[in-house]
Amino acid sequence: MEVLLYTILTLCVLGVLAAVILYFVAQKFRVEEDPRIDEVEKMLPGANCGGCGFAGCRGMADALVKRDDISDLFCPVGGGDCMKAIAAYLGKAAAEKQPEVATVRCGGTCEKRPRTNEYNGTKSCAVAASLYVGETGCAFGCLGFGDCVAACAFDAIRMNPETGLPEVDPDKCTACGACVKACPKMVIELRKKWPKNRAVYVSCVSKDKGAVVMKACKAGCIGCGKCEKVCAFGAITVENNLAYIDPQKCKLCRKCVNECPTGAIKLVGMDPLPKEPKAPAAPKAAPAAEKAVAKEAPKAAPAAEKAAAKEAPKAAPAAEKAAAKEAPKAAPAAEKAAAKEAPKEPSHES
Amino acid sequence: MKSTLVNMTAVLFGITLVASAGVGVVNMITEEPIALAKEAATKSALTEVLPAFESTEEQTLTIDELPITVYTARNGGEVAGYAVQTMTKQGFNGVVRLMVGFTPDGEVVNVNVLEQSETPGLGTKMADEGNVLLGSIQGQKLENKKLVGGKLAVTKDGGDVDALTAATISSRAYVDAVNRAWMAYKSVATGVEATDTASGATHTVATQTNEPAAQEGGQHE
Amino acid sequence: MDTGIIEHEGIVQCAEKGVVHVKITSRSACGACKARQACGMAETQEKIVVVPTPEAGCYAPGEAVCVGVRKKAGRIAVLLAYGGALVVLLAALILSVGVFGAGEGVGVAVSLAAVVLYYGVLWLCRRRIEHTIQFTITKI
Amino acid sequence: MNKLKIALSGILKNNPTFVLVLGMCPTLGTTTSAENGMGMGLATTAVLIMSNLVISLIKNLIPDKVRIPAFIVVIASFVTIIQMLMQAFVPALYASLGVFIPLIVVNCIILGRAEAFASKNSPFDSMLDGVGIGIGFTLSLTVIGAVREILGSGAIFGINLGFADYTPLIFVLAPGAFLVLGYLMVLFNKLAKK
Amino acid sequence: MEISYFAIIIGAIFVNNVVLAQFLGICPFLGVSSKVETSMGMGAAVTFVMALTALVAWPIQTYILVPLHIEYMQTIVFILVIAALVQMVEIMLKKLSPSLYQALGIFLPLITTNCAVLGVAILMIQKEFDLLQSVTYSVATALGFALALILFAGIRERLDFEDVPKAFKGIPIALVTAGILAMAFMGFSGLV
Amino acid sequence: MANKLIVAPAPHVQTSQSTACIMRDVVIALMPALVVSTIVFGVDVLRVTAISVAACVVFEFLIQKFFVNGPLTISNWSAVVTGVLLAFNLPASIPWWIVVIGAFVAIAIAKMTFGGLGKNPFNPALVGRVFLLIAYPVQMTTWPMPVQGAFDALSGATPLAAVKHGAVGPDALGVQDLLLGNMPGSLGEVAALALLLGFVYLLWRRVITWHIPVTILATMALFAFFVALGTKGTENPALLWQLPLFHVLAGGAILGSVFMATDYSTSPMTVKGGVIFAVGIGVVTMLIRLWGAYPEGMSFAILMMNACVPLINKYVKPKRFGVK
Amino acid sequence: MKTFPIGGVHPSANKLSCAKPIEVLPLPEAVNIPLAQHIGAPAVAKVAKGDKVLTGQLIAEAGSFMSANIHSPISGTVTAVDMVPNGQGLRQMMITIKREGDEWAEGIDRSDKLVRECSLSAQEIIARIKEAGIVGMGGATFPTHVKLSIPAGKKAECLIINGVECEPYLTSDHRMMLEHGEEMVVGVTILMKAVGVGKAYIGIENNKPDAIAHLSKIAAQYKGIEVVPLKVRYPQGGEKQLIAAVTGRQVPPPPALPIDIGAVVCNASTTFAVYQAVQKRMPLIQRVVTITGKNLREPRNLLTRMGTPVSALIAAAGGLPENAGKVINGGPMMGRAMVNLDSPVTKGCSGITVLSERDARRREASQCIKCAKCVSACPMGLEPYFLSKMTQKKNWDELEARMITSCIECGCCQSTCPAYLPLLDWVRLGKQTVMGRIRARAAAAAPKK
Ligand SMILES: Cc1cc2nc3c(=O)[nH]c(=O)nc-3n(C[C@H](O)[C@H](O)[C@H](O)COP(=O)(O)O)c2cc1C
Ligand SMILES: Cc1cc2nc3c(=O)[nH]c(=O)nc-3n(C[C@H](O)[C@H](O)[C@H](O)COP(=O)(O)O)c2cc1C
Ligand SMILES: Cc1cc2nc3c(=O)[nH]c(=O)nc-3n(C[C@H](O)[C@H](O)[C@H](O)COP(=O)(O)O)c2cc1C
Ligand SMILES: Cc1cc2nc3c(=O)[nH]c(=O)nc-3n(C[C@H](O)[C@H](O)[C@H](O)CO)c2cc1C
Ligand code: SF4
Ligand code: SF4
Ligand code: SF4
Ligand code: SF4
Ligand code: FES
Repeated sequence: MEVLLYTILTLCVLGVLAAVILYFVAQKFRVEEDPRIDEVEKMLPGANCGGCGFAGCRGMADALVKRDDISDLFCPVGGGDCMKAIAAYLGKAAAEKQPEVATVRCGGTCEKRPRTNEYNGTKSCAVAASLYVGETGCAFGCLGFGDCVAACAFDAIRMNPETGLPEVDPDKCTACGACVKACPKMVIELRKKWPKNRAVYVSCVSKDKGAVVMKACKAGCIGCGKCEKVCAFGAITVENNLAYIDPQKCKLCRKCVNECPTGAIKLVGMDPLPKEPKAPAAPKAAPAAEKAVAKEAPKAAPAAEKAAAKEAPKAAPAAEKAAAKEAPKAAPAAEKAAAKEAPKEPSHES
Repeated sequence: MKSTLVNMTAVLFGITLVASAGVGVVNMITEEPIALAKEAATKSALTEVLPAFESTEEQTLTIDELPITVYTARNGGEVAGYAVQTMTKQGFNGVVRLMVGFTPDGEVVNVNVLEQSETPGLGTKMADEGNVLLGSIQGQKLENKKLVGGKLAVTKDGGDVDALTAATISSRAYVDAVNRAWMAYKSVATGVEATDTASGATHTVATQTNEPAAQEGGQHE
Repeated sequence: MDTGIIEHEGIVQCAEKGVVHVKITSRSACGACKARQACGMAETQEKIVVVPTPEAGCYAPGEAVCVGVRKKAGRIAVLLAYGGALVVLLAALILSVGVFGAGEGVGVAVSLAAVVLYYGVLWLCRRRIEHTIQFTITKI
Repeated sequence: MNKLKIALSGILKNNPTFVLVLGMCPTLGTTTSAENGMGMGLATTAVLIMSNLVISLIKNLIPDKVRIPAFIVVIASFVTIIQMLMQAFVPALYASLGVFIPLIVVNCIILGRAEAFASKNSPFDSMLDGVGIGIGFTLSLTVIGAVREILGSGAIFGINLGFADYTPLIFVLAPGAFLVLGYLMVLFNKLAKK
Repeated sequence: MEISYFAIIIGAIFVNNVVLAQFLGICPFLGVSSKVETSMGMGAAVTFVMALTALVAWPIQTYILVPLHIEYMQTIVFILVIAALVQMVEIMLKKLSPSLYQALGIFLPLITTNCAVLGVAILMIQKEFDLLQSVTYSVATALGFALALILFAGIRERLDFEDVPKAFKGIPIALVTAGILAMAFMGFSGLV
Repeated sequence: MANKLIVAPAPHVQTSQSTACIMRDVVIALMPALVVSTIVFGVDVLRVTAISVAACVVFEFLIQKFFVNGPLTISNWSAVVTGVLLAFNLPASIPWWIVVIGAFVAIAIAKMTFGGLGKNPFNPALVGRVFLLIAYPVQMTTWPMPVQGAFDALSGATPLAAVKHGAVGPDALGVQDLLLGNMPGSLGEVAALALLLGFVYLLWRRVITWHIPVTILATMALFAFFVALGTKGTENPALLWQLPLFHVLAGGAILGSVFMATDYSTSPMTVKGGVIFAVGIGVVTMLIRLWGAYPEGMSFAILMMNACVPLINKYVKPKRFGVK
Repeated sequence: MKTFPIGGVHPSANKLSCAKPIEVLPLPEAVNIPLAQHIGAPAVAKVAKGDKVLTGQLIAEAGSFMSANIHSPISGTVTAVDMVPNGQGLRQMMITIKREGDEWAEGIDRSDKLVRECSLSAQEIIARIKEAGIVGMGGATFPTHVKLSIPAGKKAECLIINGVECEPYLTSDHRMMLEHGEEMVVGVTILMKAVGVGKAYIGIENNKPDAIAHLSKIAAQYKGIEVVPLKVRYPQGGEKQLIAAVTGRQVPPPPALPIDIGAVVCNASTTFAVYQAVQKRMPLIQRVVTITGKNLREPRNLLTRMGTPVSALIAAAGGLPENAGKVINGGPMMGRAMVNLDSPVTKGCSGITVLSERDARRREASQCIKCAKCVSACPMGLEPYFLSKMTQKKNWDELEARMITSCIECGCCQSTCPAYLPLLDWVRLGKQTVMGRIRARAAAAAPKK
């Protein structure tokens, strides 16, 4: 019995002592962690990629819970849905970010851009770029050693061994921008991501003069300016012998695609406009463009057109195939959607 | 729940009260079984090395600075045998503790290994039933063995105790502990002033002392 | 080696005039453990570091930052807080029990007192300590 | 939450040993044989279930600031009780588990479950959680113990498998513990991924 | 029983290293950051905490638990006392110099040596050491912990550098390394 | 010009001493000892070595083929080196299956788990050996006698074990016996002279530098010298040179210091670091030999210092140009 | 015998053309003159398309302090000032001149007469050097007048002439020392005067005993000039290594410069160019270029006008052999592989090396075996295996702490690695990045002050 008494006594004294100490400790120290942080952390994808600007998902979760205004916080990996879910959980307004996707702006495939020498150094774009021009005559295009591929934490970018160019899987790409930073040639750009991964962009970054470009690569932009003229929305500008399509202004009308003599404008996820009957939505613009072209480069035009005619059918199925592989079901849907949207959008102009 | 000094203290007090009461009660319940279990352990160690007996009395002597306990087992007034709890620090990994049983006339009844931390598979064979070490001495009077300097020794050292394969160190330790037990037995049973195995100094006898148990890890030499 | 800075990620708790309060969470085995707050044996896992900086205004609560100390300062801190205390504790114990042969209970009391005393001395020198330890803060 | 799920998640998804990597000391220290591993696992499970139950019962009474010390007292009491019971009724097992029995008290699993689960859920759910996690822990410890026993002494649960002469002893020693756990962890994660 | 301090120290640091032979404090050993610098800091901190623990646990056992015959309360009492102790040290540090305290917070990983601290307290009582021996033992044990931790942090830095196979990254490779390290440490057996 | 020009950053010259070349040199350097060992212990030596090498190579091949991605690297001979060195650390009488287990541990656990050649922090052959030593102590400490044994005073114990247990003094073996390997022991440690021949070959081929081996042996000799000096009541002043000589020549001191402590991936990257490493090995070896439980401490000492190598590499930097 | 203290390697020398006297390469039909042939700001073109120019006429002027003048190497008409691919295929601004005869600008003394005396002051000497557009011809193309303008607060103590030519294959400095030793030594006296020192050393490796003997004989006639024979070891010609070998003093790590320990180093050919510029008013429009390679029909040392296409040199050596795999601007240790053989010879081009395909192709890299050969080979005492790996891991802070900026890109590490790892590929990238970060940090810190 005595032992029992001592037991109780000792422990109770200790307990009370602990309570008192803890009370004072607590007064001074403990920062309660909001249990919601755990929950939010669970809702985040857990990639710990740092794409959000925080050191890890937990940092982001902490910020999401702590800040009143979370509209400028965005997890590129989880995307809008994830942010919405978290915002709903926390009862705050989520960020609405325009989705973007990494886009490789080089069309210099192995067959279009002959190799002029053999690189035998470290297979790294950064190393090669600091050494010399690369294996082809083009001083601007993709080097093809895949620094971007190595940089991507989401396996969204792969080297296509046939073309020697990297290809982005738009469904996996989170637009974190790691590849953009990794590319020493600044070939990759984060561009607006259209529904169904459709896109129209100039797949070339060469600022060389047209003649030089043509010698080095059959797929390059020669800065002829035809596309600029045909675009009804002023989305295309030509500077330093290079055309650029502003993704914010572009409406995917596809007219420029048919104009480009070298096929440098790439069309993804859609059929090209039919060649013969000019696009009905812009009856005026087209002839004007034609005229302009005729005046500017009377000699080049037919040749270019021929080239384009040859190239276009080849390119289109390729694009289609790619799309088909990724989402066999989505393809027809995309077509339908395209059909619906196409007439609608151009009509804004009038 | 909000924390205030009062409710914190009160709750913790309550919990400790209940908890300690619970623990205390369990202790009261288990006290006896635990004591029994411990006793049973000693008992079984003794019974394993001794012929049947009724009661024991113990006395502790120090041989070579190591505490050795001798249990004199009696059947009524008659001595049934002696069990010696002996130890050595010369094991491969330090201390080895044995219980050695002698008949009143000095025959080794059995040896029980109480504690050892030898290498499994090598030195640990000393605890196996029917191992060569035990085989060499069981049922024999030690003075009839081939002695080296008045003591038992393994074959390698000129004696006739077979060593465990590839574990001569452990075997030597075993033999060392048995030697000590033998000394202790002799001193208690025959009243001969036992001499230390090494120094030859006479030892002190202290009956019923409560020497702390030996430590793990031997002394540095 | 001495120029290196040990950094720790944290979140700005609040910013006042001239100082930023940053909350840091220790990352170790326990960083991943759900019980990390619960671990009563440990130090508190979350600490507020008050970093004096003239640009306190630039920091908003919730922002992720890196606070750092020079490795040297970190080492000094460890030495003062634990190394010194350990030495004092052992010295007091060995002197009292080992050398002067005091009883063990006395030894305990003396050494505990010595540690408290040591911390007292540190407290007296706190100005100088505060001086040697400086923090850096960067946004991430 | 599905009750069964609560109990099962501890075995695979939240396996305390291979996934959460908690309570490594007993895991390494007591798994010299399948039996020891299982004994430790069961002892821990018992404490886990009881403490989960009690804590979820009293959770509403405890002020936040003394939550942790209160939990510790509860857990430590159960550990002591288990300790005494084992000492009384399975003294051999108690002896071979040694210092790791009192150390159950600092096993992060127990405090972790108390904090993460029991302090938020109903007593019955908490008990289930304790059972699930406990089974996960016990299973892992038994498996590790079994592997070490088979590799190291050619036996399982003390039953000699007949090749004891060929087995490397090292697996029942300290290095073997680390190696077995390391490779088992890789194996578990590979299998769990599939 | 007489046992030399030298034997206690060598035994606790090398022969029966806490982490590699006794399996205590594995969690921090595996989980602590792989920086050598911080491991050293942590080693110092743990050493102090352990010394203090021994200094407090020993008299509690000797002057309270044993005389009152409540040795079985050891676990509960020790854990509470140790927890309180660690907290007290922290309060003192914070009071005496906030920036010192903060620097520690940044510099050191967490001192969660639960297992090792409590384990050592229990073991030293089990071994029936006197006060000086107890403190020696726990300091040496902590040094052994620090040694293992620092060696390990070095190896971990190297492993980070080397890109070990993916399946083994993290804890598994740490365990394998610890296994080999434990093998190496077995060479010390018999040294005391 | 037939082909396209090749472009690469400078430098445009590469050494002809490839990894495989280096490893082959180590194997060549080990051959004299293999020959002597075969003479001493008989054809068992060749059996053990062949099994060990084959097992190492096969395990490395299988692991690279099925578990670890990346190019096959068995052609670089490193597994052969590991195989030979593992065999050199075993008694000639060892059963074949123990050799295979040792090879598995060396290659699978100590090498490939860490990513293979150059990434392992611990010496694979030694991990294999120590594993076996702890796992199969009986077989690993049962030494066959030399075929034409001149020396049976030790009756199957290695000289180190015999001296340690006080069965004989360090002078029991003549210097000649030690140099020529007429004593029980593991395959590779018996013939000091043959090993030294290998050392000279490695130096000549610039595979290793002298710093680590010489420092280890010097440290051990010095240590033994002071121990002899400290041994009170030495009636035998010859002990002052006998003990150091004995410790340097007996056991695995030379094998370990020349071939195993110099293993690239598990030794420091700088000369200064190497010296620290070597002193550590020497001291730990002697501590274990003189006061530990094991008669031989070389393997443990090397493994233990392997663990320190990352720290040494971190804190001991090469002498930088222009930095005082 | 003296040499530098740490590291170094012994690549096979392959000095195929060392016995070939300097010959004059026939004038090219057209030249391309890059505006950036030196470290620093590009020169500013002074001519436009259609302009007529004379040999030696200034066609581009130093763009800033750290820049150099450029003179026309031939006479003729400027046909373009435009972007032209250089040897690496990268677009560079160049002046293209079509040759018409060889009419020289006025005031240039083209005779061979040795002019010993120089009565100009230090300032005047430097001005003439600047005017002549002389840049370091040892490969670094650092504008020589900048190097000679000792900054305030520093003092030169000795001049060191770099006659080491440790690169395998190359022999242009060697021939220069043999054939223009007299002029060179006069150049040395001029340089000594320019930097105000009384002591000059000419460092020559002892695999060129003829040059050592020749220059020693000449130097004996002058006060304060000493020829220092050096043990053969690459990269002895590296500025810091040479200073250490000759004086025993080590230049501290960057940003310290040789002048911080009182040394000024000039290449042998640069010294000759200085002589010509100061005594003869001859601008830097030609240089000796070694065209060499094991499979080349005729390795030679050719006095070549700047801007001459490399292909012309190759043609003069018997054309590109069938099995040619690599054409290097410079030697095999530090030279740059070329893709465009029509690119011009520039001021820093001391040789063109042609390697066979077999020699050119790198062997397949495997894993680092931690042999530490790279560490012991590095003349700067760095840890190349570590730097290379850390660059791949992008751990810039660690790289900076491990002194990656000290790397002189000598290639010792890579050429000695038994695993054939591309160490320098990475180290170079890491060094560039770290230097960029240091500059950015300095720029960020600057405005605050
Ligand atoms: C891992 C290992 C463990 C060992 N354990 C023991 C042991 O427990 N007991 C022992 O006597 N010898 C042990 N030894 C062997 C001794 O080191 C020594 O070789 C042996 O006792 C002497 O050999 P012998 O018995 O053949 O004379 C062990 C050896 C090794 C390698
Ligand atoms: C800003 C700057 C100032 C320099 N000043 C001097 C100088 O005063 N004296 C000198 O000898 N070299 C000077 N140098 C040149 C370098 O030390 C070195 O000669 C040049 O980078 C080429 O070195 P290398 O030929 O060994 O590669 C300077 C370089 C720079 C970038
Ligand atoms: C690795 C290395 C090797 C060099 N080898 C030589 C050489 O052999 N001869 C030489 O004149 N310059 C060599 N240089 C260039 C010198 O460092 C230094 O720039 C030159 O001697 C300075 O003279 P300059 O400015 O007149 O060219 C080498 C540079 C480096 C980095
Ligand atoms: C000088 C030298 C010594 C070596 N020593 C060993 C050794 O002791 N053990 C071993 O397994 N491999 C050794 N190797 C082979 C190889 O380096 C070893 O397998 C690597 O440790 C594997 O990463 C050696 C290689 C060299 C060049
Ligand atoms: S790295 Fe590029 S491709 Fe990969 S997810 Fe980020 S933005 Fe997309
Ligand atoms: S896109 Fe850029 S980074 Fe990617 S392979 Fe091409 S050059 Fe390299
Ligand atoms: S290239 Fe740089 S790192 Fe390599 S050896 Fe030369 S100085 Fe050292
Ligand atoms: S020389 Fe090559 S293999 Fe050797 S350490 Fe350096 S990088 Fe590694
Ligand atoms: S530290 Fe021992 S279980 Fe975690």
